[in-house]
Amino acid sequence: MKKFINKVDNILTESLSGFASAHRDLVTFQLDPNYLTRAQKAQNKVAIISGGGSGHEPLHAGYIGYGMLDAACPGQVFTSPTPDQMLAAAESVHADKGVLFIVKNYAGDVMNFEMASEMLPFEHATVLTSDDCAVVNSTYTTGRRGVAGTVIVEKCVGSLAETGADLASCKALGNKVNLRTSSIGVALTSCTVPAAGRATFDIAETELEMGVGIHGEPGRKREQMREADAIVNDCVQAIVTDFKAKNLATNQEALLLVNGFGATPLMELYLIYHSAAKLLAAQGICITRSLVGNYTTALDMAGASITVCLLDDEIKQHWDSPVHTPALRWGR
Amino acid sequence: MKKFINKVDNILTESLSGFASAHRDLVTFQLDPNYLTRAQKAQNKVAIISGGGSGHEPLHAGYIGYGMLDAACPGQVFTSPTPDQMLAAAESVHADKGVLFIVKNYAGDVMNFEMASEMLPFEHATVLTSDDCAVVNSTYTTGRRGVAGTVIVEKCVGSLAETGADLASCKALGNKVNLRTSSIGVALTSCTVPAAGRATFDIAETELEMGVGIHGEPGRKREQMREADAIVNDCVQAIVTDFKAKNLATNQEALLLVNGFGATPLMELYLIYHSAAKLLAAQGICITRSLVGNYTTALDMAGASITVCLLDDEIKQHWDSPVHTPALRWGR
Amino acid sequence: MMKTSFILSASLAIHAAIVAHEAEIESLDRAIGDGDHYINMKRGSEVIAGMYNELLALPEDDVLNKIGMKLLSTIGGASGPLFASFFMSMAKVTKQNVADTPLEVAAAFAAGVQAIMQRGKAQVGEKTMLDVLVPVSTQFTTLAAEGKSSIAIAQALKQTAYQGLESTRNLIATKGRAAGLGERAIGHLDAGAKSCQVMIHTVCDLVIKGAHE
Amino acid sequence: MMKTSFILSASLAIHAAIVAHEAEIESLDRAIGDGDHYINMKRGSEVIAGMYNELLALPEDDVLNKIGMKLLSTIGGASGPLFASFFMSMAKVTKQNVADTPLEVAAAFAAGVQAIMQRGKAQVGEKTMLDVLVPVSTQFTTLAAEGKSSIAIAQALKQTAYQGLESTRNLIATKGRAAGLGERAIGHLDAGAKSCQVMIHTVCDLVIKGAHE
Ligand SMILES: Nc1ncnc2c1ncn2[C@@H]1O[C@H](COP(=O)(O)OP(=O)(O)O)[C@@H](O)[C@H]1O
Ligand SMILES: Nc1ncnc2c1ncn2[C@@H]1O[C@H](COP(=O)(O)OP(=O)(O)O)[C@@H](O)[C@H]1O
Ligand SMILES: [Mg+2]
Ligand SMILES: [Mg+2]
Ligand SMILES: [Mg+2]
Ligand SMILES: [Mg+2]
Repeated sequence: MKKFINKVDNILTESLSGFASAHRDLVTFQLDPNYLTRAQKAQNKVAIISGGGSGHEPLHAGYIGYGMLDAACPGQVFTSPTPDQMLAAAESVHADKGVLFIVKNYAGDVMNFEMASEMLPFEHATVLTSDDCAVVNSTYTTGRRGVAGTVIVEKCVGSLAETGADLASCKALGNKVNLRTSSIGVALTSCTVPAAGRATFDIAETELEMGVGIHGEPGRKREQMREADAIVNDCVQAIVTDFKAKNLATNQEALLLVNGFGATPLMELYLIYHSAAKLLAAQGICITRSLVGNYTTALDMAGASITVCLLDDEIKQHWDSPVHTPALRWGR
Repeated sequence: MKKFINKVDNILTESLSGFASAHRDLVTFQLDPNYLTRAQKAQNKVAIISGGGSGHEPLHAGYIGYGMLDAACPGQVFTSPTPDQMLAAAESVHADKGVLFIVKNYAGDVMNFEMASEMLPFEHATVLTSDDCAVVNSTYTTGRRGVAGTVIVEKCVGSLAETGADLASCKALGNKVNLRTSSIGVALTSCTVPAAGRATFDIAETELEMGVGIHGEPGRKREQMREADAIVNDCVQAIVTDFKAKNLATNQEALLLVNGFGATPLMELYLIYHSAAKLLAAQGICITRSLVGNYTTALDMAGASITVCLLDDEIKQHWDSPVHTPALRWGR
Repeated sequence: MMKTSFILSASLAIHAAIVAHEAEIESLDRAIGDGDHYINMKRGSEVIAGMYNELLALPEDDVLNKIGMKLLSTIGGASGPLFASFFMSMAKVTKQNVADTPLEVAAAFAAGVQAIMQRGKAQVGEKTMLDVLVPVSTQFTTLAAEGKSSIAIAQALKQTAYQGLESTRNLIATKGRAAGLGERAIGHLDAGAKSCQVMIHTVCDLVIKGAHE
Repeated sequence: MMKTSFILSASLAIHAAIVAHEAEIESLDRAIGDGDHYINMKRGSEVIAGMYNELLALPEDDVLNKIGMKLLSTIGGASGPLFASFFMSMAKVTKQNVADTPLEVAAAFAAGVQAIMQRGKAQVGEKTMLDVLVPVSTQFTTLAAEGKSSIAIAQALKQTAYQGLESTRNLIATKGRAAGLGERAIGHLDAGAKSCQVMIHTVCDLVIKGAHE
């Protein structure tokens, strides 16, 4: 394992300190329990809080700021944060209109946010994101995982909250965006968790992992490496099948997010975008909003995920509205 | 080599097509000769054009748009573009106030832009960027290389051009920013040029390359891998020494750019930022502007560079001014 | 039986045992999870071991509750809230009824396991720590009700824990991260089940050793 | 001597020779450059080979100039403008004075090399293609002035090109990408020098073969 680190135990605090210092106009970092908030507390709005294991940067702390999150709770690498972090963050950003937690659907995240919610002394609600369509047999399991689509949920809900909307409306929009969003990921290499010091899985030069999450868990299937169009086609089919299974009409406008897992260059991400947009168009899905880059990563994994969000007027409005965070910024 | 590609020969056009389609509100892509321009031609300003080998994305096409470039000419991977691209781009974006080429100082780029300049039928000038302080013995060579500092030059010159300033002023500001900017890079792994199909150099788990450029060329020195603070300290010392050699006072405000080469996660880049800001402060350099992320990459190389730009009021003004490009956006 | 001093000795022994099993626990979560379970268990058990002096003078239920609260804010992940719920629930039962006899301890343990099931919404057979904890709890209660000695119970439970662990090998996971893997999880033991087996083994050994002294 | 048909045969032979030397050329630029020199040479020589029919009926100077222009817009990198300048400059000399005798060809070649030196602002000894081209050019002129036969000249130049290539091995680079490497460049041949040696070798063989036919 070769990484820019000092002591493994200090990675998080050193990195978060650097983050907070580089973006001190936007965010403030509190240590022990760890959480980050906007530098200027927002008033008269639902407080939007997210969190999860670290290693997915810029998720979630990179999305703190106007039009998106009020606070984020970073856990250890790939490990859900703990309830005391969420309580402290909620206490700090709560502005009398309640607290909305945006939580990726993993056992650990769900349980920790649940325990925090049970202790929370004010109005609150939770949106669970579950956009990963890789795990098909979902009745079998605790449900699908939340992956890169979470960024779209956070953007839209954050935008609505900024208008002064109430907690129930924010939650409803979050659920709607989540329902209309479907993702699938492909890994070409494993990532290396710093504390483990070695790759989570081994993979040959001729193989890929189809349907991976964002934690270096093996995917649904080990497959042969093949050309980009063939890989992307399988991803697009999985997404379209998922929309159909949810009875969502696919002949409509959509947002296409091509997300890098951390070690895949932009050149390849745009090539994937090119391929995906073409294949989606052939299915009647017309891409009118785009995001390409590293938005929900898995440390140093080479790979990418494709996310499609079926737009409607409300989602478009909240996607387009101004946002000003370290990792997503437009309109101001 | 595992990459998301179809045919090696088509990578560039497929990727650039994806890029242009994802950002069609901002850029337009012309094929054969290849160049990209703003989607809406700007009037009454010096046309700012850059270009260079591909593989450094988002450099340069990602910086096309309001407040930065008017056009960019992408060459083959790590290979300078050709004069016909530059001529066609200049022809397309020229708006009667002349053309300024911003060129990274490499033999190939310099000669190709030079030949284009010799054929250009209108007023033009060139700013050569040479911020890389790794090659110490510079009298020996054709001069230092242009690396990530180029982004700062493009941002500031682009901002000035937007005010209607003339060619000479734009060139002068570019030269000033370049003079006051110093960079050095460290690679932990090689990159893999797609057409070559294998890593440009081999490197052990216990080694790093100090003073690399952005093309997978070996650096100045193969060194032992060590903790981040020690690596960053050597980088900061090289930069400070460089400023002193240029007779630049270092007890002033500066911009700190921590740039990833493509495969290094944000978590590590922010850790480097944390370390660098501290070490620079100890040298009297106070960081008041920051940029952390993949801004000038070397395909899929793991590694990072540190760039410091000594600010003055003019540079600050042009760094802070609004910019709206695919890869850099603020203020609008 | 479950005195503060015993709980604290157990916490030290558990920390040592977790560290001793680093390679096994780590590789299991790496194979079908996300590779952090060992680190999580180490972080948790280390912090509790470090509370030794602070807890020494406190009553049993307080000790258990403080352990639960501390694990909740230390471990994170899936195992954090689960182990926290275990201890906090044991504490509640112990407060109402000091756990002195094996039957009382078994009841407290059962309450802890119940809390894990509720928090995780899981059952036996889903390839989780419950595949160790539930059979151990059932047998604990049975043997204690039959009036078996602590030492006999401890010996039996080591065996049961091991069988529970082995039972996870051929299961498809339907809870936790391995649930995304479908059939690929078959053939691998569950990491959380492994650390539970290690902890139960360790505590049972402590009981056996204590009874012999 | 330098008829259009010869130039075009040479362009086909050069393309084949470059491809045949892929591994050597590629690994040299990978060792102390950026690894693209083979790809650049292949792209350039392939495009020129493909212009065969289009160029066949044109006069020599036109052919040379068209080759130069095409290389300029095809190769890129450092070698693109250098080889382009070489051919465009040869074309100019050839236009003024059709290169028929060895001396005339040597003069055109010298003008080409001169153009490379001007464009690249480089001299012999900087670890570039010039370490092959300059001694070859000098000797070409000398031998032609001495009235040596084409075949004798070709045989000698192959040797000189090879020596020039070898001379780059122990140099520190002061031009091109390897200039960033300092002493680390020592021990490696220059990639551009290698492809020039290969091309000169190929063209000389063609001359020798043609003279024997
Ligand atoms: N819903 C659940 N109920 C019971 N145990 C669970 C549940 N989900 C996960 N586990 C247990 O937690 C273990 C994983 O813990 P850990 O690796 O620390 O957390 P994470 O899965 O968040 O990375 C699994 O091996 C499994 O035994
Ligand atoms: N200034 C120069 N003068 C002469 N030859 C040069 C000069 N700079 C580079 N070269 C030659 O060009 C070769 C590299 O060509 P190539 O790899 O195609 O371009 P790049 O260096 O831009 O990647 C070097 O090996 C060297 O022989
Ligand atoms: Mg985890
Ligand atoms: Mg090159
Ligand atoms: Mg885990
Ligand atoms: Mg090269």
